[in-house]
Amino acid sequence: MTIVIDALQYLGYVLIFPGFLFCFLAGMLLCGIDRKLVAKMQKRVGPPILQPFYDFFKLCGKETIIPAAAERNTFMLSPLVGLAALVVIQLFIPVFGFTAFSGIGDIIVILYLLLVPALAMILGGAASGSPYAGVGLSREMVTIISCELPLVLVLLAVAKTVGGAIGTGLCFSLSQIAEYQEVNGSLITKISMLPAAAAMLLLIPGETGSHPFDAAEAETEICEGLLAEYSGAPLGVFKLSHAVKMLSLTSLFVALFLGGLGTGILALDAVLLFLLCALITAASISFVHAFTARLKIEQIFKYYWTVVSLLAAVSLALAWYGL
Amino acid sequence: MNMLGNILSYQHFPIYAIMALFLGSFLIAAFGEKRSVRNILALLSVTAALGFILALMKPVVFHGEIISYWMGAREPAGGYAIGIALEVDALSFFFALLVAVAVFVSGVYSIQYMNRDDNEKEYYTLYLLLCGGVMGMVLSGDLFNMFIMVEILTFAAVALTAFRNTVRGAVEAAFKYLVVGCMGSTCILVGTAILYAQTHTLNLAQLAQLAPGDVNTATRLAFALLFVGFGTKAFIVPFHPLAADAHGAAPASVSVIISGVLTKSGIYGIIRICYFLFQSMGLGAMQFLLVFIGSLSMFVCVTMALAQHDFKRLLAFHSISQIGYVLTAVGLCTALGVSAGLYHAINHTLFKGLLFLAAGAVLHETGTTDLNKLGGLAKKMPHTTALFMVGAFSISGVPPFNGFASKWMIYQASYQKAVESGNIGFLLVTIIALITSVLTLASFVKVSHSVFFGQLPPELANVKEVSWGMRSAMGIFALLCIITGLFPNLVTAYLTEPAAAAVFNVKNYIEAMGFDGSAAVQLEAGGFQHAGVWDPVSWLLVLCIALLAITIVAVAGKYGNVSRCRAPAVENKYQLFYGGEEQEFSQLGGEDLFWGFKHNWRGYFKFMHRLHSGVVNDYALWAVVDLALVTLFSLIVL
Amino acid sequence: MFKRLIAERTGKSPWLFHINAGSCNGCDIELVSVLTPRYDAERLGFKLAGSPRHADIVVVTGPVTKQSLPRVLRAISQVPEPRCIVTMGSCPQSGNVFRGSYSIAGPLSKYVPVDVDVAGCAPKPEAIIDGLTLAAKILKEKRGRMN
Amino acid sequence: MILLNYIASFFLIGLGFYAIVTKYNLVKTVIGLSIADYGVNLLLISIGFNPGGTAPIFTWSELDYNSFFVDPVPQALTLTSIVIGACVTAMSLALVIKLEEQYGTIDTRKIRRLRG
Amino acid sequence: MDFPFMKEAISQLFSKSSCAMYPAVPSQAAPGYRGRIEYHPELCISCGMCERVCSGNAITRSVENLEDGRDKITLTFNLGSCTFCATCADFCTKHAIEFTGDYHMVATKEEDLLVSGSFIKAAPKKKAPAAAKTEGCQTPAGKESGVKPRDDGKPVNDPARCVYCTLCAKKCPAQALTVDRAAKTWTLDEDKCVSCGTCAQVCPKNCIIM
Repeated sequence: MTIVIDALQYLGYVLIFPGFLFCFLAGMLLCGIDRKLVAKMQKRVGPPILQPFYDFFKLCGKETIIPAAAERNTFMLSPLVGLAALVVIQLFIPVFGFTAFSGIGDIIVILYLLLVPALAMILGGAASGSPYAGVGLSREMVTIISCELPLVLVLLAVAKTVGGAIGTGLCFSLSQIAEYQEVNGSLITKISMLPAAAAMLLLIPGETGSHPFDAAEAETEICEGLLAEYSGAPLGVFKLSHAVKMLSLTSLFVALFLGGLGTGILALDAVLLFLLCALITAASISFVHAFTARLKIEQIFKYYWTVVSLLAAVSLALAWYGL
Repeated sequence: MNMLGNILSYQHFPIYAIMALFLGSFLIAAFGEKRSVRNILALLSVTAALGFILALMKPVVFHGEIISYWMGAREPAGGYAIGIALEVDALSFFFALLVAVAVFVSGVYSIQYMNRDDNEKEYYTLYLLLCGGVMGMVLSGDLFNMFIMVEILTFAAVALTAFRNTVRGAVEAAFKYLVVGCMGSTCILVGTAILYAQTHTLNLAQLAQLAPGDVNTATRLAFALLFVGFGTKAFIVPFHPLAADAHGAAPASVSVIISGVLTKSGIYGIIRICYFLFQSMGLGAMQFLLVFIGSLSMFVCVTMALAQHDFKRLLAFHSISQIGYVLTAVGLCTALGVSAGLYHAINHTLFKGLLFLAAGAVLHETGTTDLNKLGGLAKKMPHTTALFMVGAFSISGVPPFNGFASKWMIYQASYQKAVESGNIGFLLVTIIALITSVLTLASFVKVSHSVFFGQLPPELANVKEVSWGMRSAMGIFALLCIITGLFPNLVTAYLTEPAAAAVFNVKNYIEAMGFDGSAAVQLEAGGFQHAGVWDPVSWLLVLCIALLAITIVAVAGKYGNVSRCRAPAVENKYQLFYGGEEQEFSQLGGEDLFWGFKHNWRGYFKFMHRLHSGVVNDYALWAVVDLALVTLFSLIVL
Repeated sequence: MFKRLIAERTGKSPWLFHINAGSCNGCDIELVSVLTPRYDAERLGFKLAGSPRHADIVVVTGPVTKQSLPRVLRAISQVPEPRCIVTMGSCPQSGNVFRGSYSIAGPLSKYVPVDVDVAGCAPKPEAIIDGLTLAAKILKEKRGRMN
Repeated sequence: MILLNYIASFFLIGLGFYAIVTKYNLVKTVIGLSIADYGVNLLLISIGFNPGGTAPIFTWSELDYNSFFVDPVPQALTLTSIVIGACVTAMSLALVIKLEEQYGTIDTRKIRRLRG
Repeated sequence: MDFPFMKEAISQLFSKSSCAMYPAVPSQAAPGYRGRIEYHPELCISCGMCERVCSGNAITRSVENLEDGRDKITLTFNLGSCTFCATCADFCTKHAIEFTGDYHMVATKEEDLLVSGSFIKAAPKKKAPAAAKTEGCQTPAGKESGVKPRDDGKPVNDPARCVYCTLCAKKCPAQALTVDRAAKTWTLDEDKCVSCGTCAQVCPKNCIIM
């Protein structure tokens, strides 16, 4: 009997909170808030906050054209796999004190899982056979490489800080990091973590492929690159994935640096998480979007491997010497 | 009856396994004129080898026994080992298992892969000779025997590299390999001779017993020579160009053996000399050597691979990059590190074997491995594509495939080491390993785009899927990739941890052969604890549930509102969007990808391109310089 | 439920694909100005898409020259259903000052059914917004008919 | 005497490696390999040499603690090594012939289709 | 790195948008905007000038002969072909064509973009029956008119057909012609005239003879 209840509970985690439904609603809302804020900063009115929902439902109603040159199964399946991987990431990330699945993954798993949605998109695009997708794939991969170094440095810095504090040397477990912050307050209050947090903020738009770093999906030059041949529902799923990715990365930020703010009540925590995510989205994605022009791909690479990596490395060095 | 029982005792199985392969080789040379006879003989010998090795699992792994076997029952006399010995501890068994599995699968694959070549008889003769050489090398308990086996496998590998001598550069590659390989072999022999002069024995166990008391200039020199010698076999930097040349030219089934197994025998040799023979020389300094060369191999080769546009050459560079992972992890000298390194060795054999077989399948059907000429094969060869993707995901460390599990352990091991020793160098190793991993992913994205996805060139319109035999060989590897990825705990518990324990238990190794092991330096192996958690089965379950839920919603939400081209002629609607132009063939070549990355590193890539000049003298010079540096290092630092 | 949700939302997020069929760029600039802060068509859900596969509304400007005609038709056929075709400015509707030229294949309505014409040379952004909202309405009807 | 052997053997090995590194002629490369091999053979045989020892040919009954003979093991090693050396030479010369056929030259600087 | 609009981005977040909010808030076209054509048939004299100067061929004129001998003349302006250059309005002596500020020229059918108007032209006076009979411009000038061409090659006006549209005066490169619309006079300054024939060419009624 208890097994059934447990199974149902876990199913609930996967499907409702913090799984699929939460990802869908919160991600889309974040995306809407982002679009609204960017519009505001550009002195526009902007779309309604629910606009991403409209877009998604509209796309679901459209015809899905599979080009004759495409490999059908990969083309159709990869959006779903990418979305599923994102939902799973969200399950790993603790919501303050609460973690749905603490026992099956840690920071490095998340580091790799973050590759999966991008990979799904790359494979889907490659399977479409479009030359635009080829260019997009190349750029997307370079963007991933660019973000990888600073992200690794940030995660190692956090692992060292928490590990050093709880006495295991290093700590890759996200739930332990969350627990540590529950007891000792947010990591962002530490001096050594400030550059890391800043680096992470700069990383979020790159990882999500948001504006100045969206060379891979440049709609004006390479016809949205990887997505050039997608239409209808699969495209909608990709748009949803993009929204959920924003949620995942921002809530990863919350989990890494802003833990310990939780109230202990799950519903309140969820709302708080969402609000913090929206705040981080505003600060990192929307704000940068509003006043920058799209970077060239080699500029993205240079930027991430110099400025952002340097920030993260400073943080790691500070953490290393126990500051 | 008793005699039969004696013959079938597992004590004899190691030599049976070696003999099965050599005997198969000789029998094919003698009677292999007919194809059926040849195939049956080859299959029998590889199956027998696999069977004998698997049968050793029970005593060696479960009972922790160390099998010592004296050829001709010539036990040591007067405290000195005169006879030739085989000694199988968990480490040897581990590598032998790798060899047996890879040889078996590659043998199955060969039967249909090689059916368009002539001189098949010679192929199988050399192939089994190569396999026997590797098997003999990892099971041998005698340093000179190891040298003999190394020579056998080098010759067989060189001959097989040049086997398709009409392939562009095959003979050239074979010659380069022969020259540098023989320099390496010479180094091993000189090292062996010097050790013999010092200790008057060639038995590994006895060498391990005697070496600790006797660390002088000569043994240091011997260490350097042996290290470089086995290094050439493992193709670690600076010998990586040879690997690239040889793999590119050799038939795919041979590349599997060269990359999956031959390089591992080099790693085996390095583990034996570092951890067994010379462990008293101070592992701390040796650690630096191993980790430095490992990280260098890891990084240099992955960047070289990014610049390649030949499928097999690219895989070859990746193979050395992965060997770099193994070497780095093994060099960390912790239980976790060695275990992780060995785990990665298994995985490398499996996924690189799979990838080479997929490359071979592509070559078999299309006749080329040039990434700029291929594309869109996913529509023609769906199974090969799926199997290739499994391999590509594994090598790039995408969860839940096996590459992830072992890389995860390697990261933890190196970072743990960094934290524990306070040495920031190991931190750098962790970072390099992580970056290498993502660069690996990048180059496999490149391969998958320019071979299997993208557009189908018009001249490849008649390509067909490869035969069942080849697909099933790949399937075995793919299945093993998934299994080792999904059950890392089983793999570590039954394969890598016993082997890692064997690495740290030199005393047992010496005593099993009947020598006094009390002088051996006992390393602190210790247990290890994972700093994070990784449970692939639950993860996969969660992913499946999520995927299922999404799929159900998708199907309910008219995801299937699909229209696709049914008519043979492609209507406008189903053509690709080309800014309005009519669809034409415009596949993005493999070379042109990742410009943004290469542009920033153009100086580095130019430098590397100049360095890999293709002139055999340069490679020989690298070997000599490497030898000089390692010698200097071992004389000064160790 | 999904069907209704989809049908309701279709009109609220029309994405545009803009084809220049030999235009003088006047209309193109006006179309861009519709997306500027001053007019901000995004608040009505309009967005410029990069590929016809993403689009709902195809906006054609220019007199449809003989060179561009097959390309225009191909791009339009690649837009998934339901789709809506809007001609912008006088050129695609009649040829305008280029009418009768040796290189003109227009008007567009000879080849594909055009849903909305926005007259003007070039149309005022407000007129474009009018036209696009009308197109969005037609789109919604078309979607409703698909069910 | 023995020291001279050691010096000579290492000199030969060095000479062989030097030839491999500096000579651009394939045949000279092969010769370099052979020279290095002879050096190793000389080293091996010198290691086993005991001044004044007899040939190591005994039956069990003849063998006692006073027998003084040169070490037989390095001799066995040397024999093996000579065989291997012959193999190397044969194999590499075969490859040189093939290379000459395919490239029309035996200059190593021109045999570099595989590079980068 | 320099981000010139960073401050603006923040300050605009808290300021009102500069958006025109068009469909909700109706907007007027700027004065002088040339929008939808308004045609006043009651003013039109069917001189045909507009049709001739229209670069987009947007104006068509159709004539319907009524039973009582009068003609019903219909001018149709196709907004879908118009460049809104307003040359027709400029040339219209009667101000029968007007460009309004209405920019809502959106249609789902092509007919919605047509502006047309018709009027009934009174039967021509008996004084010049020939002109009435040869309605339109087909007849070569001067053949049946009462005026004879001058010997020196300078233009002559046929007052019977002239509508005093002043086009000839506008086009005359030497400014030798003076036309008074109100007084219905047509005078030629013979000293200035260069006998180029532009006036005869541009005359919509073909009433200038050379």
